[in-house]
Amino acid sequence: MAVAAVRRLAATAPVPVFVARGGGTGLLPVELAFDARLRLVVSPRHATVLVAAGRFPGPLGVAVDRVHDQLPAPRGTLWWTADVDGDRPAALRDASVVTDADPVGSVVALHRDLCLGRIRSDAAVLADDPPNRFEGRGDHGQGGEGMMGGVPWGRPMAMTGDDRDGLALDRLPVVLGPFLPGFPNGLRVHAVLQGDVVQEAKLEVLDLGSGPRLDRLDPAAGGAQHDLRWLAEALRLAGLGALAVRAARLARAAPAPASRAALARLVRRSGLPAAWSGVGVIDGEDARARLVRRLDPSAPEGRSPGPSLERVAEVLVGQDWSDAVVTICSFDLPTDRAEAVIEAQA
Amino acid sequence: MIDVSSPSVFVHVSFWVFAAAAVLSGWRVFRTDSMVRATFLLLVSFLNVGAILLLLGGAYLGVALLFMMTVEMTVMAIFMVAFMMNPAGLNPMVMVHQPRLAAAAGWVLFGGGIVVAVWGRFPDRPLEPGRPVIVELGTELMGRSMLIFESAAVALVATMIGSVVLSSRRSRYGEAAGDDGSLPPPLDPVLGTYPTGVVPETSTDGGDGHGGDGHGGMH
Amino acid sequence: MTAQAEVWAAPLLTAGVLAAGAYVVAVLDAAVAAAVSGAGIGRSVLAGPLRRAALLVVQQPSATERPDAASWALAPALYAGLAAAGLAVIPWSASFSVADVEAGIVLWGTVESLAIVAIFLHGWSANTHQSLLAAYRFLAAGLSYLLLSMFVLIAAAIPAESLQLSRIVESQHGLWNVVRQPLGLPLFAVVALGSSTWGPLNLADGDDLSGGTTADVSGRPRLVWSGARAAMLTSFSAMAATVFLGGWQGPVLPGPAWVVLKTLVVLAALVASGHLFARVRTERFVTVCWLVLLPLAFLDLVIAGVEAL
Amino acid sequence: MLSVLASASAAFGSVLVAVFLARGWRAGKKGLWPFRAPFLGGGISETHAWSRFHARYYPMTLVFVAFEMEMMFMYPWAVVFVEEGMTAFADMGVFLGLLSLGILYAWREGAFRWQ
Repeated sequence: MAVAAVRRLAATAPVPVFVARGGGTGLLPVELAFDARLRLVVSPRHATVLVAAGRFPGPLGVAVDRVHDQLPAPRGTLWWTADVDGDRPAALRDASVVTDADPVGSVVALHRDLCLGRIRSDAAVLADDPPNRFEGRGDHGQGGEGMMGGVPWGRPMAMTGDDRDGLALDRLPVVLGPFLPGFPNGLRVHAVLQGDVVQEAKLEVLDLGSGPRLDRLDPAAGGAQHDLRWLAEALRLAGLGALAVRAARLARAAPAPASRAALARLVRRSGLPAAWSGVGVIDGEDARARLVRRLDPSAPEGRSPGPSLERVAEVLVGQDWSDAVVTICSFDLPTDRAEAVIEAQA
Repeated sequence: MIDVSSPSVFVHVSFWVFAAAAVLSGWRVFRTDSMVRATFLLLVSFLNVGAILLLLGGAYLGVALLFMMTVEMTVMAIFMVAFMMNPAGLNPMVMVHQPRLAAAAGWVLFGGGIVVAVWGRFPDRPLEPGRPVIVELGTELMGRSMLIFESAAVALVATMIGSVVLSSRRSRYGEAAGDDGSLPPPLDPVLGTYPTGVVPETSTDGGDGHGGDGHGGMH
Repeated sequence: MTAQAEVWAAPLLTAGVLAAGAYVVAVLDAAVAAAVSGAGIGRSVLAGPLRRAALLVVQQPSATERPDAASWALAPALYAGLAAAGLAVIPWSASFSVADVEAGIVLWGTVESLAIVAIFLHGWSANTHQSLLAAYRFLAAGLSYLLLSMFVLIAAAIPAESLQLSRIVESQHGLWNVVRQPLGLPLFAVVALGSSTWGPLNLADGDDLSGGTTADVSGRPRLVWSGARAAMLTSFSAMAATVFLGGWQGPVLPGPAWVVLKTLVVLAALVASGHLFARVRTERFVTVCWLVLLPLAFLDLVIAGVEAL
Repeated sequence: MLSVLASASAAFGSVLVAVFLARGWRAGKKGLWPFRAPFLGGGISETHAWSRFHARYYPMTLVFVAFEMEMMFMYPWAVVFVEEGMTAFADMGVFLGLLSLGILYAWREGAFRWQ
């Protein structure tokens, strides 16, 4: 009785959605933040619905499978794509498909059905195996000898490496992305972290496929629209969720210059430019400069081609991971954009 | 706040609860295999001792102990995790060095404590309730103990400077080592993927690959 | 109130105030967010927090490969308990407070430092990368802002000649500390935001680390954690109202009503700052804290000292 | 006494409530391996996150501990400030001067920067 009441209440909650952006969507899904019936969340652990937007060929599909299996029950998946004949990773095999411009209604319905128990929560798609075999070998089943040996609970422990301050502490090799906040579509970072600082970094763009696109920008307003979407993503990264919603709203329609200027004023007053100053400097330009350029409605923002991935990787080395994320976000790396923007840049 | 001269049943019960918790958590410090857990179990032990001080009427001393120990154990956790092998107890290990000697020393000290507790003579001068102990402490610090107080301040500044000298990068290597914040760290050819159980020989100034003191024994 | 009734009423009162406070924080947060985003404040701000809480109740709690399960479960509980312990030292009127202890502001300092432990443990115990990074960067900020709090509270204790909060309120008769020591309240607001990891100082649960210490937390544990954060913000607002805004003192209305009103004003300001100011960078915050805010706290103490002489 | 007891029980009570709510963790501790993997945005980690973590701000924490010890003298000092008058004021001057010295030195040595 009480449980049923709680479930009914939960069914009416704004739907926490985790969006995985694949190929052929650009930054379009950022605009979902505009709708009050949804809440875009930054971790699959906080979501009930996984919206996989775009194409997911090869390794990108594997990444979607991983994220899919990390959603807590009740969970459901929606494939939002213009290309239903494309690669369909395991996580999307039973997902309902949305091809129109507005998936919100389907998301809300899916959430409601999940909460009320009308449909079953998605099953896992990956095999239930630890990352490494470990049980049964070694003194304690850790799969090796000694205090640092073996692969306790399926993973080895990190090992030491030198650092510039003369200490030799643990280095963590990690593969981050592509579905992290602030990351452009398909970008993946192979990093070695020591503490919070990036010691080594390699950037890679996963195959985003080709075919029809979801995001068709108005070629006239194309640049501005894309910049507002980028701004929404950047503001969310900086903890300014409400301003991000505001930017997402403006991105949905060709905005009046006055409302863009009002947003720019709020962003300047938030201290975000100051917080980003000195971060990710390439060619004498820091993240602050890149942000300020996009805030100005009159300037031809973001038209310069981004730096090469190798140069970005160089800048990441020596930064702490939070700053590295800001750096990656600030460049708006052209991994997957609407043709309108790319033409405007050319 | 607390009538120490005639403690109520609450005070008696609380004392035994806190005392038992202090001893238990102190014991667990040496039985856990995670550095973070060990540190914070030690903190729990200290917190219970602080609570006992409060029961004894040490209004300032008790709370000050809680405050101090909390931040100090937090800082200790940073260092314990940084320098101890197997910092989170992912593999089992024992937390004691030289267990026989430690056990013997422990029993001797415990016996000494018992002797003092049973045969020692304790002062019996309970404070009357409501005495302004904090004001008296302040007056003492401003009066007779001013010199002690000020020299403590000097000693602590020396501590601050000393700790910076010992720990900061620039102090250790001077300007010659460069102070560029983003100086790339020395690279290791392999992405940290050493075969499990193998200690990489990367030793330079910072001690050997597994953090100098090689804490704990193999289980 | 009889002694026996007090024993049972006090915890209920504390828990009730905190639960109400957490709800109010969620509503205020939604309202400010709606206003800033330009969506307009609708009726949904009142029911929204309950719906989201309900969703977290039915959601499966997450797991990681090898968490420190006990610490992971206990950290939110400890955090909530600390919010309650902090609230307990706040005097509601000239005659009533749950625990008006002699060393009140030192006890408050203990609450702040234990809150640092709780937040660190919450991030540490999951054994996942982003929460670990968040825990450590929070610790750097936490160990920096803690000193500010000690200075501004000591400054407030000077005119009161006591560490007891009721005496500090009495000392503000006629002139509130917010006027007498103008630097105190803004500096304490920094500590409040840090200790609740809120808004510009949300280093522990920031979106740039996929939710930081909550990156791998779902279901009821996340509900407890979010509730505890809001409760902590409430306790801090009540403390700010007591130490800097004259606590129960005010005309016409009874004392507790003034405490609640002033607490709400501080709460609204703190919550609004969360939507108007960007998150600080850890390293820059630490530098600013030690080199700018700490000297300001010295100055606050000197002002309080000169004023008291 | 009663008030202390009450506050302790208030704290303890809320802890109990919270523990009850957090009980879900026990149930969630066992899950499928893919569910339990750390969230890295679809990426993977070769090792456990727990490690000998290089907290680069450690010189700052040492300065903090020394600083904080000194601060504990200031609470009783504040209580008698009005009573003692100029003595206490001069004392504070010495105190803050010494502390500033320590901070300035630490700053010169870069104890508050780590990148």
